[in-house]
Amino acid sequence: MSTATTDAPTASLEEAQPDAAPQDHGGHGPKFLAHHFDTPVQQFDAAKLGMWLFLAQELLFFSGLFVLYSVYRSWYPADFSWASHQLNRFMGGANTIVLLFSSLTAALAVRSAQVGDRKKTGMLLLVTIACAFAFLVIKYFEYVHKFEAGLLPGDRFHPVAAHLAASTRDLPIPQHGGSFFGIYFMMTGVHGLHVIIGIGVMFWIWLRNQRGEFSEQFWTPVDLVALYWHLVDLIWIYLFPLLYLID
Amino acid sequence: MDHIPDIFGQLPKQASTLAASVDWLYQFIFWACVIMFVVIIGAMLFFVAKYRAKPGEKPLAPGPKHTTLELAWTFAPLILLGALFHWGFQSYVFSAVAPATSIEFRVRAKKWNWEFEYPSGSREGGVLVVPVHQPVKLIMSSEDVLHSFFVPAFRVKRDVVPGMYSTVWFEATELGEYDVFCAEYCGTSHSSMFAKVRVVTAAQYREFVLNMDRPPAGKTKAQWGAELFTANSCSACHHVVAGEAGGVGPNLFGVIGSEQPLEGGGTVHADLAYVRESVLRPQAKIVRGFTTAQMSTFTLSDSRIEAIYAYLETLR
Amino acid sequence: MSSHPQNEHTSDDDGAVHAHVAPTKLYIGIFLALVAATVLTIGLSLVHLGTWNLAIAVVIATAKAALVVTFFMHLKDDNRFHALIFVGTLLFAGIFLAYTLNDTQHRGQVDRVNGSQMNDATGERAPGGLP
Amino acid sequence: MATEAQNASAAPVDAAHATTDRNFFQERSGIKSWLVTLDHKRIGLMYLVAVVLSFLVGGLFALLIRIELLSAGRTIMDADTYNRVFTLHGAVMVFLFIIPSIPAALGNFLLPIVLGAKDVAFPRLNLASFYLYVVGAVLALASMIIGSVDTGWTFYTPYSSNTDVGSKNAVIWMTGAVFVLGFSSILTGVNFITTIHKMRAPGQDWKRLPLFVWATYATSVIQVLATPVLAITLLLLIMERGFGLGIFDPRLGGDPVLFQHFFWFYSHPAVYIMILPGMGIVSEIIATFSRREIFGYMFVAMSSVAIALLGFLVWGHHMFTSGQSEYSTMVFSALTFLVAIPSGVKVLNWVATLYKGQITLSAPMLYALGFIVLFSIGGLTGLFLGTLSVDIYLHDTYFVVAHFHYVMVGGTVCAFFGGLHYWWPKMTGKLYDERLAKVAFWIFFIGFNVTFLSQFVLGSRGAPRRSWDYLPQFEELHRFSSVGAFIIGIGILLMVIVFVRSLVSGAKAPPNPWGSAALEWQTTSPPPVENFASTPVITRGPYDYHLATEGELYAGFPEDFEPSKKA
Repeated sequence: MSTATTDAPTASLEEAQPDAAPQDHGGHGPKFLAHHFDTPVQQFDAAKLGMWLFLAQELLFFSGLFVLYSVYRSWYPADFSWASHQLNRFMGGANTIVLLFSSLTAALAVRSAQVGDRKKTGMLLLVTIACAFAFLVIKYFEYVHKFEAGLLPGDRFHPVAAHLAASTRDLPIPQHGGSFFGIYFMMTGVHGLHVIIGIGVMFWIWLRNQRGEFSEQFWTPVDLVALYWHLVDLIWIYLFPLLYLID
Repeated sequence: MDHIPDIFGQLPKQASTLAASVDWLYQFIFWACVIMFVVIIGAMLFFVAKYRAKPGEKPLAPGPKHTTLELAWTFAPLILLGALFHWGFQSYVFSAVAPATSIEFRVRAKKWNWEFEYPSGSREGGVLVVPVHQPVKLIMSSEDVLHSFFVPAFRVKRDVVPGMYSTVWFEATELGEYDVFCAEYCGTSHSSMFAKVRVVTAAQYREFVLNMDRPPAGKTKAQWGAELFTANSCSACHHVVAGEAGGVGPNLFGVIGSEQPLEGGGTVHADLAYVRESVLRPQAKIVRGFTTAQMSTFTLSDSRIEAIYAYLETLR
Repeated sequence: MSSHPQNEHTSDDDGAVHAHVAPTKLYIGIFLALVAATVLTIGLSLVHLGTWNLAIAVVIATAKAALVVTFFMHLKDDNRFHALIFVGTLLFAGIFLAYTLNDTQHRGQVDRVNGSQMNDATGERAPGGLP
Repeated sequence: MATEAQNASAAPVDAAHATTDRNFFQERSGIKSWLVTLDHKRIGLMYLVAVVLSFLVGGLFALLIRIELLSAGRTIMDADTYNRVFTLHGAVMVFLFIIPSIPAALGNFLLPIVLGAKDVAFPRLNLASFYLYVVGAVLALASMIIGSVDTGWTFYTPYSSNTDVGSKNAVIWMTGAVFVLGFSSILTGVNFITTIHKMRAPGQDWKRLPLFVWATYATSVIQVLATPVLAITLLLLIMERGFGLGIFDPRLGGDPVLFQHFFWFYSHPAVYIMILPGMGIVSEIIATFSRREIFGYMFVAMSSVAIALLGFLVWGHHMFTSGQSEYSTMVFSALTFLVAIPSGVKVLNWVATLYKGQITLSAPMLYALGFIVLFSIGGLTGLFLGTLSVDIYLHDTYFVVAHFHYVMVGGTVCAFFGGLHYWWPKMTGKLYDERLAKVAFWIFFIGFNVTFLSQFVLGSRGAPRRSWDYLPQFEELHRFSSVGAFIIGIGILLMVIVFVRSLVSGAKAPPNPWGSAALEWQTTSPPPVENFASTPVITRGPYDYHLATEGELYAGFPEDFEPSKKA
């Protein structure tokens, strides 16, 4: 059984890591302890610190998009208000609830891993993955509507009057709508990409859980993947009101 | 301000009201840095020479903590840096706000040349003629990428950003001709995107602007029109010899006074108004069959368009 | 085996990991609070309050985020340094936002022409930009 | 710093002076032992080779630029080719060499050793970071081959979003390469911060950390917090160029000045990623070759952290003439002066360390003193560029080119060479020829000053930068500067020869050839796989020469021997 070296940033853009060559453990400690760590708590603390640093990096990655949003909203508030009415608040709200629920199940999965209940952890991880797929499906329908309505970024922005929201039918087509939808597609697109990566990593952790690698002494990977998933939910918590609810 | 010596001839000729304050500050920082450099590096070299390692020497116990010295050289430089910021900001504000009495020129930058439009509306490429001792404000724009209007002799520089206006002002104090560079990288011929600012007396300036819109001495309007026809490279696309086909644009021989068929039906009577429109907004009416190449917009003053019209009338 | 390293550790001396396991009811309570906050946000967005709308939306979102971070991400009973990392990151993102807005909000306040897209005198739109 | 055996205060344990016979080279052999290694020392050496190759490629582009500028008009290439060569010189040097050089190459090798740890916190992540670097380098190479980029290493829009000189999507390949390289830098940062926090040996508390570790810590904080903004900026640039987003390209309603904000929010902290590790190395070298502790240790350590934090507040001084509002110009100019103070504190503390020291002028010490001289010039000329009205005049001229070459080449590269000489015996287990190394230093030093002092005057006379052609009045200085560039080339070539000869026929290096009190010299050269026979217990600081025992400072040579005589 390969040692489950806790490599913190289990997610996002770097390529898959080559699995650690099985280190011999002649009396070095429990099997999940990597050779270069002295105690399990040192390994756990290192993993958590590494993950928080990775989350810090993700936050700043998204901060660029939020700054972009703030600058363009401060320049063209009317265009943003017009464009925000084109977005479907119901679908956005539903997505928010779906993600919040998946955050709950992820947190409960960590709790059950901590108490060593392997079956419950597996089931909760599967529910979280299901919620993630639900989120992507809702997102797909939203994107289809945008393409039909011609609400596309930059110079592809040619709104089709029939598909526009009733409340804005009589308003003129904004000149900077292209910029809003550029920002909209970048924000929701990059966030959606992180959801997809989240699904991949959670499935990997689910496999390791089914293989029985985790126990009451060693549940760090479940905790780390839950941290990542909570961050993805955190980003959406800000995305939803800022994009969908401009009155 | 007293004059601080300038060794190595670091700074070019001062030719604007701003130049003196910038140069004084430059020299002040230069000599302050020379002093600091000599003190620090001198001390370093002295210590290196004096405290060379002698074999068999025991390392000394560390000296006492010098917190006061440390705090001193952490906060002392703040005084010098504060002064530099203050003076720099003062002369920056002077250069940022154009005086109300300044003449406004329009400057259009495009990939690799500068075009200046005088208050009278007529344009001149490559040379900006300005009166001396008179504040001049340039309202600048770029058609394609970032450029930067930089006149070393006036110590002014301002990026010209496509999609928005930017301004810079100066008041020339010395007659003469000064180089204008493009300081923001803008592609292939960025390094040869030069222009000139010619500072002349107020009388010469008035006289220059007046005859900008008159045919040069001894030339009729039609002859001046012919010159403008080639100077603005109209001849590159429009042939003027009877019956010669294959031009990018329509052959202009015998066009004046005729009815021209338009793309998408209808015709137009080729008179002065039509020529003016096809120069200023070429896409407004396109002659049938000439849809492939797009004529770029030319912005010429009325007197110049009339001169070209006079020249076209001669083509019969 | 060498003696026990003395950098920051939360557990006692046997080197094993002792996590604080919160009751399920707490997590479900937090979830319900989050859902309530979402409904509140949507509700308030329908009421027209002018500039206050943005402020309220951000405040509620921050409250929701705080709940997720402290309870779901265990920042409450975790190593203090992780909380410092999280807050420090928000500070740096705030610096980026504040200084960029300091530029974009104040363009043309010294000289109206700087940064403007329309030349009021001639009505000419700045070339190179939108048609 | 003492291994268990040598610790006077600890119970005398009879383990010989770290005599494990098998060093990390001999532990495993064959190509596979390098390509999938998890040993931080091998990853560090692989980085070192890749980084030095990138430096030579970047240096080649620099020489091409200087040949072209020997005379006005066309010398060997036309304007488009020149624009691509100066862009590649900038991009290769910044992203492929100077950012990863000290942290990833020397840092990877040394950090675990100076902390007394067996390895970095996440060895697999370390290898992933190296392979991301390789992928980035390959993408950059691909961009060069299919027609390369002529936008400058800053990729300013709208030029970068619609140039098709070279090839249609060379910009996308190059920005993709930098995007991937950014992640390699982030992962190294995450790895180092966790290692410094969690993997220190017993007794190694924060006040006993070597200053190289403090500098690497501050660098890693910047890498983790600044590089993601570069990643999102380049992703937006690629998407705008590919699909037209309307955020940076004015023709679609975007704003180019906003791109400059996004780009410089990363790129100014990036210049501190470049200089801070260099400062860390200089602290180590100055302490060792003055045989006394660094003057004001806590101030020097805290100034590294101060530089890292203040570095995030000042990016606007790259944009004084760009059309940003006068308010932000004022704020950025004021804060830029604050950043100058920690650098000044460091230089003054280094000079104070030399006072009453026992100084030996070996090759690393020459590079460290050269760093102090050149970095002082670079730092002081920063005052010109921080002062608003003077910067309005000097911005985008050769003055700026000279300033950042003094800080980057005179600073980081000089310190990198110093570090390379200083830890060469520890990394390779071989000595190098001191005399030839000193000659190489002086050639480099003289050539550098000839090249870039002339560019200060070029800039102050108003010569714009990035220009393929120039007016006749600038020709003499350009020619003078080009000659200097070749002298630098010769100096570096000589240094490469010194290292190659050392690898081929260098004498075996003892564990502590410089007689230093730092921890990395208390293990064998090159160290065993787990760095120490057994995890050391630290009882004193890295520079406490007065507390170090005779055994620890024993230089491993016969009494009357001088390293410089030993080839």
